[in-house]
Amino acid sequence: QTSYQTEYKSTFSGNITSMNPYTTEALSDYMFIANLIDGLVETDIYGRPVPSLALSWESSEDKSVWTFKLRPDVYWVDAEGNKTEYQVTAEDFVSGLRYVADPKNTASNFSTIRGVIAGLYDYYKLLAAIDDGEDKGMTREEAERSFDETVGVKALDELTVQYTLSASYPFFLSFAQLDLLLPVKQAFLDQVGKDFGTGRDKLLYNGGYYISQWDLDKQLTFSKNPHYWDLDKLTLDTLSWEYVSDGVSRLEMFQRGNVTSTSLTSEEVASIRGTEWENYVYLSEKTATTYWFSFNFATRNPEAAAAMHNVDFRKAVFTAIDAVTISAIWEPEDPEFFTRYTLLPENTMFDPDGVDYTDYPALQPYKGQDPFDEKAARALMKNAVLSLCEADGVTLKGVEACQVDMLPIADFKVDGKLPIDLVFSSGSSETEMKKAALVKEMLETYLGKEYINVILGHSTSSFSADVLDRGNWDLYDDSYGFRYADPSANMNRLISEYDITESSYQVPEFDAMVQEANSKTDIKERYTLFSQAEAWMIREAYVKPYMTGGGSYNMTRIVPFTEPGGYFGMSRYKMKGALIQETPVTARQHLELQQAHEAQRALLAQEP
Amino acid sequence: MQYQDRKKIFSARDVVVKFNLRGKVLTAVRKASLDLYEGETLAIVGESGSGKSVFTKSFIGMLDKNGYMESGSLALDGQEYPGTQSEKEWLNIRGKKIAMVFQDPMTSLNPVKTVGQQIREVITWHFKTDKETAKQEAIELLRLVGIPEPEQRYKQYPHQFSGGMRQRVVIATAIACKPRILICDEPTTALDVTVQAQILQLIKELKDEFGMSVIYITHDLGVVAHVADRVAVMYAGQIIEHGLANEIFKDARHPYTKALLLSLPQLGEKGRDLHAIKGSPPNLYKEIKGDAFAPRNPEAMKIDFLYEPPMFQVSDTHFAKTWLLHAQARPYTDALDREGIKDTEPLRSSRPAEGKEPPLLSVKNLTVNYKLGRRTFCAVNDVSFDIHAGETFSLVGESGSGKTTVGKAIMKICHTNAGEIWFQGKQVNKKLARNELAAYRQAVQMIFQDPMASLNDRAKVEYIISEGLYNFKLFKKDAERRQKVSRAMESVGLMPEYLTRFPHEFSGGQRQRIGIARSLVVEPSLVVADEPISALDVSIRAQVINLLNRLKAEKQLTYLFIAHDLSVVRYISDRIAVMYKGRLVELAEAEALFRRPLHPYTRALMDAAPVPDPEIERDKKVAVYNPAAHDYTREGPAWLEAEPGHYVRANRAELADWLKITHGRGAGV
Amino acid sequence: MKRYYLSKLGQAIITITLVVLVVFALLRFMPTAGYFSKEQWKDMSEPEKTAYLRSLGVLDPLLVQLRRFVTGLFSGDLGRSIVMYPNMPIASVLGDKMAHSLLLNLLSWFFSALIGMPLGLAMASRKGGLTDKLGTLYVVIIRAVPSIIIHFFIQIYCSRWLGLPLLFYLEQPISWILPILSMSIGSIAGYGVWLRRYIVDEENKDYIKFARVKGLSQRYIMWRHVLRNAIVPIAINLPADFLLMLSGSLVIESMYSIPGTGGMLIKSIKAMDNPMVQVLVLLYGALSVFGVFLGDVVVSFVDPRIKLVDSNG
Amino acid sequence: MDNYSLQSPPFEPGKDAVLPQELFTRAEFSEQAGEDTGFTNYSYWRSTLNTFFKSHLVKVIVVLVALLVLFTLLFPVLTDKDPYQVALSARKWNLPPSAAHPFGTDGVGRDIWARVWHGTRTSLILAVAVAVVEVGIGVIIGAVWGFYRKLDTLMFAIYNTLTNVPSTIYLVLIAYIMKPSVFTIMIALVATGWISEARWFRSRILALREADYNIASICLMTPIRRIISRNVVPHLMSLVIMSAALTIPASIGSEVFLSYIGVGLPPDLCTLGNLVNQGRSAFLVYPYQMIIPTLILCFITISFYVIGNKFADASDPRNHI
Ligand SMILES: Nc1ncnc2c1ncn2[C@@H]1O[C@H](COP(=O)(O)OP(=O)(O)OP(=O)(O)O)[C@@H](O)[C@H]1O
Ligand SMILES: Nc1ncnc2c1ncn2[C@@H]1O[C@H](COP(=O)(O)OP(=O)(O)OP(=O)(O)O)[C@@H](O)[C@H]1O
Ligand SMILES: [Mg+2]
Ligand SMILES: [Mg+2]
Repeated sequence: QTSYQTEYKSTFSGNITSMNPYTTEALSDYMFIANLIDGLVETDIYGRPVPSLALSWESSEDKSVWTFKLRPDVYWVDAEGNKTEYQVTAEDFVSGLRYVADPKNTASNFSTIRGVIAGLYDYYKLLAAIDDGEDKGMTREEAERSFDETVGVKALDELTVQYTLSASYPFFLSFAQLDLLLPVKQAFLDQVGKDFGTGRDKLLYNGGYYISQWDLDKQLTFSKNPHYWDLDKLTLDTLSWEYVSDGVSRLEMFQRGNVTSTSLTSEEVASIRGTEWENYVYLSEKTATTYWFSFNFATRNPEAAAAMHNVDFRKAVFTAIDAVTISAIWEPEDPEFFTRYTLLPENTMFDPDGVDYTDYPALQPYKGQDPFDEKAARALMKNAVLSLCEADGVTLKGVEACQVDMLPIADFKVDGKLPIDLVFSSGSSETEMKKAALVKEMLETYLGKEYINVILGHSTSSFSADVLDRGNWDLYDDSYGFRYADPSANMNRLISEYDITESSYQVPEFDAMVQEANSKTDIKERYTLFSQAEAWMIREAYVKPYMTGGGSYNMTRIVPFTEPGGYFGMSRYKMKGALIQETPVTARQHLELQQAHEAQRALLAQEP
Repeated sequence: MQYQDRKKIFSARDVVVKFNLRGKVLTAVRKASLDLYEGETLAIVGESGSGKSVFTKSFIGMLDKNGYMESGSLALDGQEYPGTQSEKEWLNIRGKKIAMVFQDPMTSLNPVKTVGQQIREVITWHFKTDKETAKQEAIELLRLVGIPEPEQRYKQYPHQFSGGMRQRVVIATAIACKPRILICDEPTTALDVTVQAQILQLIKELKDEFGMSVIYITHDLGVVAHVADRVAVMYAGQIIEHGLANEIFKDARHPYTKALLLSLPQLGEKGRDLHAIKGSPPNLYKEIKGDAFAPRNPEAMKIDFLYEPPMFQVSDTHFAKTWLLHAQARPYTDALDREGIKDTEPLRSSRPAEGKEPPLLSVKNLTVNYKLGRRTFCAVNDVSFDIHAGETFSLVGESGSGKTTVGKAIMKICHTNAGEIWFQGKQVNKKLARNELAAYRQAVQMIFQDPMASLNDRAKVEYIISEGLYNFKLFKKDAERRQKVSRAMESVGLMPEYLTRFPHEFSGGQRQRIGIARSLVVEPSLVVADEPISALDVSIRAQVINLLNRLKAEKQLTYLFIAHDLSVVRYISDRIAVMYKGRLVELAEAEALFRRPLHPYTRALMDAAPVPDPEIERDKKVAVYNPAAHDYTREGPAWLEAEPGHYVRANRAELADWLKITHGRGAGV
Repeated sequence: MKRYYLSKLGQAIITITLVVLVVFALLRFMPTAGYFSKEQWKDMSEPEKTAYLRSLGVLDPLLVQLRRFVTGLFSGDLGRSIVMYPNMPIASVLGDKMAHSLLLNLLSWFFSALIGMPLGLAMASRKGGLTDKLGTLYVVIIRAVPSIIIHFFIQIYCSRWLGLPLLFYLEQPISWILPILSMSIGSIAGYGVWLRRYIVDEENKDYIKFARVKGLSQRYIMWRHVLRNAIVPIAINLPADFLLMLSGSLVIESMYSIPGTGGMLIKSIKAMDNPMVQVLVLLYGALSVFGVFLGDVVVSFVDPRIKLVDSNG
Repeated sequence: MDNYSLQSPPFEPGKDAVLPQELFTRAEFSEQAGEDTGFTNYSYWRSTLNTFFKSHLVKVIVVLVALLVLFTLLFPVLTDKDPYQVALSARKWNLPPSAAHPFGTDGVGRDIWARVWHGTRTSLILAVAVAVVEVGIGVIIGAVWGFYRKLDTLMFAIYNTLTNVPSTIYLVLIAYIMKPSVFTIMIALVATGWISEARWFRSRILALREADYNIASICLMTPIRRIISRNVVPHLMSLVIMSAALTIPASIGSEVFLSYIGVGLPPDLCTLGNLVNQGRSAFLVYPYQMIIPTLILCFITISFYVIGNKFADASDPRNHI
């Protein structure tokens, strides 16, 4: 039999901000938390929910009340790997949510669940208002005490926890894997106070590992938790991360055997071409994140504002964007690999018949169909110009010449005539700037410089402050992760009211469609309605999805598909069951294992 | 003693020293030769830049890196040593056989090592003596050079010593290895006259004690008369005349030496111009043809412009390098003798009308304090005097006595802490209105000490002279300004063509004259001249003094003349005030003061001033002024009138004593 | 003397207070939107945003914030980081990091003095010679080429040619070589060129000429007279150099992944981690002011002329 | 004075003892000639320039820099190559140097030749502007500061504060207030640099201020303004030139550093700093993308550094006699 290594070695860049499970931001933080603390449910290697701390669960008829039975005899361990007096109980899950619900604790991702659990958001707003000094007729203590009655979480007994939801959520199990629903021991929390999660002894562990070493900004080592409930499945003894700030050295480190796996930039891939290392490079799976373009309907740039309300103009712009060329920045060899023309990811949601959401008929014209078309774009642009301009063909209707102040990213004059000035805002990382340069070139080449003039605005410090807060953009490039297994995860965020893109658009048709879709508990029905809404959004050119997230060149020594799978929650970051081989995985090996894995999954999907 | 009988211990022959300077070659010493006899003091005199330092430095291989001895030979005790030795070989000569003392005692000692260490290291280095013995020797040396409490002083750092003391330490270091020859390169220029006299005395004593020969470099003929057995005169890189001190002073043959001696203000007669040497010393970059002095010598012969004269022998010990000594020059010299020394022109007198009119400037109880860190230092302390229109009023005193500060206070470029200054009936040391200030500034002008520093090198002479005209708007049309400027140039003896030149193209004397033109073009009535000649070469001092005197008469000026050199002061001034540590100690008519100096400080100052006459100087004893000698316990000092117009700071008792001592005493000169 | 120390201390405190106040005020000009990442900004509702800002302590009035900072300082509490290391006590974060920076800087300082000083000496004593020319070439390149480029090449090529680790590990002294080399390469040039300059300056002084006239050898003069004086101006800066080592080196520490303090300031400014910025500014300000002060003290030992009296500029 | 022809042989005593008697008569005396013996036609600037250009290295560098400056300034006129022209076909990206693209193309097909020269141009203009403004302000403020003792307290407070506040703070703030641009970065660099220049010039001016010629000007009631402009600043001219020359490599270095930490400059602008930093990430695969701008940058910085130092040597009054 092949022998496997028992140590996982990796790197991190940027600083590890905190080990507080509720305030994690970066993906790397999930990697840590997931291996330190278990939640109710996790996923198997195919991404299916399986019991973790919850042994079993049931839901009410309308899927709005969920009750979890906990595994007995699980204890929290401390930073030395010793079992503490604290057992994992139902109350710990209540404490977790109570922690999250307190605005003082600034839990990240709160938005994901704030509307899901009954009473949670109201409770949050109540405390926030009190903190703001508003008179709500009670003290903060009184308000805090109201948690048990008002928020939909309850410890029914020591090992039973029940969540009451604000509506029907058939897919609540994917919420149950979120960081926000992790348990915490109140007694410990009270003891460490503000220090919670700031040091290895400022945290209790119930997951596969505990932090055995933490040198700030240098080294992080996890050791196997000897009291873990699923000890047999832990194939690795230690997980360690080392701080590396420069991309160049990470590849070198992999080659020297200092890290278990690494991702590579396309330049790095080119640099090892022709060496033995070439054989190990494979493209990692795409993630559920989708990139899209959207407009700012509330822009201060009058030319763009006028043009934007013209659907032909929007379509022209979106048709002129060549997604394949853009993704060539990452993957010059096989750029099509990354393209995605639907808002929601494929291969993530299946209806009971095993049909992929993106294969629903409404999305047929879009999935896999590159909308880029030079000629069509030009024609659309001409159409748009016809209706946008006065008879002279250059003066835009109702647009005054003025100075547009989009400082600190741009500052320019518009003359109210063609070409239409359009500000494209982006960050200042190298790839973002390359992308921006390409987009500008595409729009101006394919639509014609006489019609459009793209002004690039790069935010160098904080995108939120430079661009979002001030509305300093006409067009920008946005991306979203996908947090739970239902189309609503993204569609709900696109309605006029929610306006996650900050686009300030009014799309009553879409709003209505989404509202209707939300009301359905039947998955097929839901999917049909959501897919129609999505198609509408794309057709009316409010958003243009064009690329997937994730998916990068990788080299690894981890045998593929030995770790938990799935697209949501924390489980997929667990190293439970991972096998690490001596030599890097070859692309061939990867491909074979992938095919086997997919075949197996398809098979399992057929099972009732 | 017959000089020929003395042993010759050192000789330099035909030394040529050149410097590479920014791509050009400068010849600093041109075939200079020199002999040194055992036990003698040889003084080398010559003005700044004549090559005295470079010549002597070449004896011990101390030329700057860009300099080299091109030819010539050096011999010590009859043994020749080439001038281009390796650094290592020089070490056997330096310190041990030939030692040298530099001009500035302030910078000659390493500031971070104790005085003792610096003396001791020479001894241990050369004789490998053990530390303890060397230390004892060093202390002994300190005692020898007259440093009190040498054991304590041994452990102190140079900055804890005064200038004179430091020079003593330097001398102690130099003689630590009992060298055969001690070269003193202007060791007293940076010191006060009173201290200078002491150092000269010390060198004399040490010479006898150690049996050394001393080469003494100076440009001060008075000092020469004091120390020298033999004198060598240097001009433009050559020794042009040398001989025993008496021979040089009484029977100089080279026209330059003669002119130099004649031009000394000590010999000047009040009311007459001094004998001045015209022109300025030559530029060493250029090739010098013939006799270097010829262009400045109105009596030069044609041959002087053509051929360099050889060294002619006058007596056994007296040599001079001038064609005048050539046999064929006899007729010419005879003719010159018949002409005799031309008398200088008499000056138009501008003696003020005595006492009637109110004084032009009146200083009353002036006090100026400077802040030094947290302490205040009183630079001028309760000084009062009047200056009458048309007179030359001099202020003398040692360095640091506050003379310049008084001048600055009058010029309103320095604050006053107490007292009043009145000018033409108006108090001026307060805030003046703009037009009042302008009127005052125009009426009172200043002439500075250092001609190198007092002209802005980046402006043309024309601008420099016009500056005042612009500021006081003294012209209507530009042509008028130009005319005034040209006239000013002419009045100081410079050609108006020079107006477009920059100051650095002029020699020191010329620059000083430009400075004078700048001050006088605005037609002031009072001129404060702060040591206007002390930074000038000896050969051109007389020019400037004459110029000042002449302009005074022409333009009805009044001078406040600041100096530390009594000889000049006596010649130039009507009244003299003596300053000591911020206070006036004596004030009198010039002649009265010299006839009967009362205050012991004044007397010390007069004694210390060297006189260019070896006979007087040779056995002069210098009295040192000791401020502790006053007995002010019973009665404090006051400003007393000893004789009409002769004031002195004293109490009654001591004044009576002084009057007794000085009764009938004649002037020193 | 005591008065002198006190007045210097007073000046230092005033300077630092001014600096801290200025920085404090400047930081509050930053738009609060900068505290949100793009995702947070979009995901968070208004009450969430407000709550977040409140928890960071940036919504309070300026004076309240200032008082909090100052009272914290006086009770010995440097506060907690808000963005970079949320809730971590700044003192403990900096403590660990400074140890790293100090270790490497000390070594590199030692190393550069060890090489730089003899280099300067060699250049000065063979002025105009080959050593001098090569040394000058080195100095010119180090001074003129932006250091980032130099460090980059050192990391890439030296690690390859010498087979040295690419990153820094505390346990592996061999991995210290490259960072120390990078850090020293500039200061070697610094020490070399300054020492050379000072030696040459000293050599032109009269007392050196006088020492030569005394017949002492060039070597003796160099060691016993020139060096002692030439060191004085270098000694003035030593304490400040030494103290500022605690501030680490941005580029090198980031290249070799050294968990030091280098770049902390820049990162925390960009992250708008106000408490962190304030503490760092306070610290660095205090270090440099104190360093200058110590420099005066050191020099008063080396140079007997200097008694500690007031002097400005 | 040359009444006698130069052809006459030099006299050697002894060789021929009898000389024409005519020579032993009085020569014509001219006071003018006497004055002129001391005349040197030395000029500070001429002497400085002579020494400066004595070195062949300097000659070569000055010529090369002049050519470079001329070329980069004229570059937009000489060619219409657009440094921002992106290629829409991925096949034109990252091309190695060729005839069409002498320095190759970058990650989105922009011509590195054009980018490099535009970058050099921008960086040079920036550096020169910073040098001129910074040194200009430094001289003026330094002069005023030097002449008015009363300003000491204020200026030292400003100096201490400015030098103790890390410049990054201003940079980030300025970047918030203003659009990142060459102008912004210039302001930022000047904002942090002027005070040191001012202090440096102040110390020079303190030495000059007490000079007698300034006191003479005060006695003649020359206004301070004119004393500064006519007496003081001309003496500082060589220092001004030197520190301007030395500020140029420093500014370019700062620009590289600032673009490294990503502050101040528009990140898509062609400047040497941006080009070098962008080239860095691709260095292993496409080394030319970094090496070419780096070489040019090093050439410029080294040249100006050498020019500054050589000029400092040549103009140092201590080397003039
Ligand atoms: N290192 C040097 N480089 C170039 N020229 C020099 C150097 N040292 C001296 N000179 C020149 O050599 C000439 C003679 O100088 P030297 O110092 O011997 O004059 P001096 O007679 O001693 O004058 P002083 O009375 O001013 O000391 C001067 O013109 C001077 O400029
Ligand atoms: N600006 C100043 N600050 C502090 N002390 C000063 C200042 N100017 C002069 N002094 C001191 O005041 C005293 C008198 O100086 P002043 O220049 O008036 O003397 P002086 O008689 O002209 O001397 P010298 O003959 O050397 O020119 C000196 O001890 C000097 O050190
Ligand atoms: Mg001399
Ligand atoms: Mg004086």
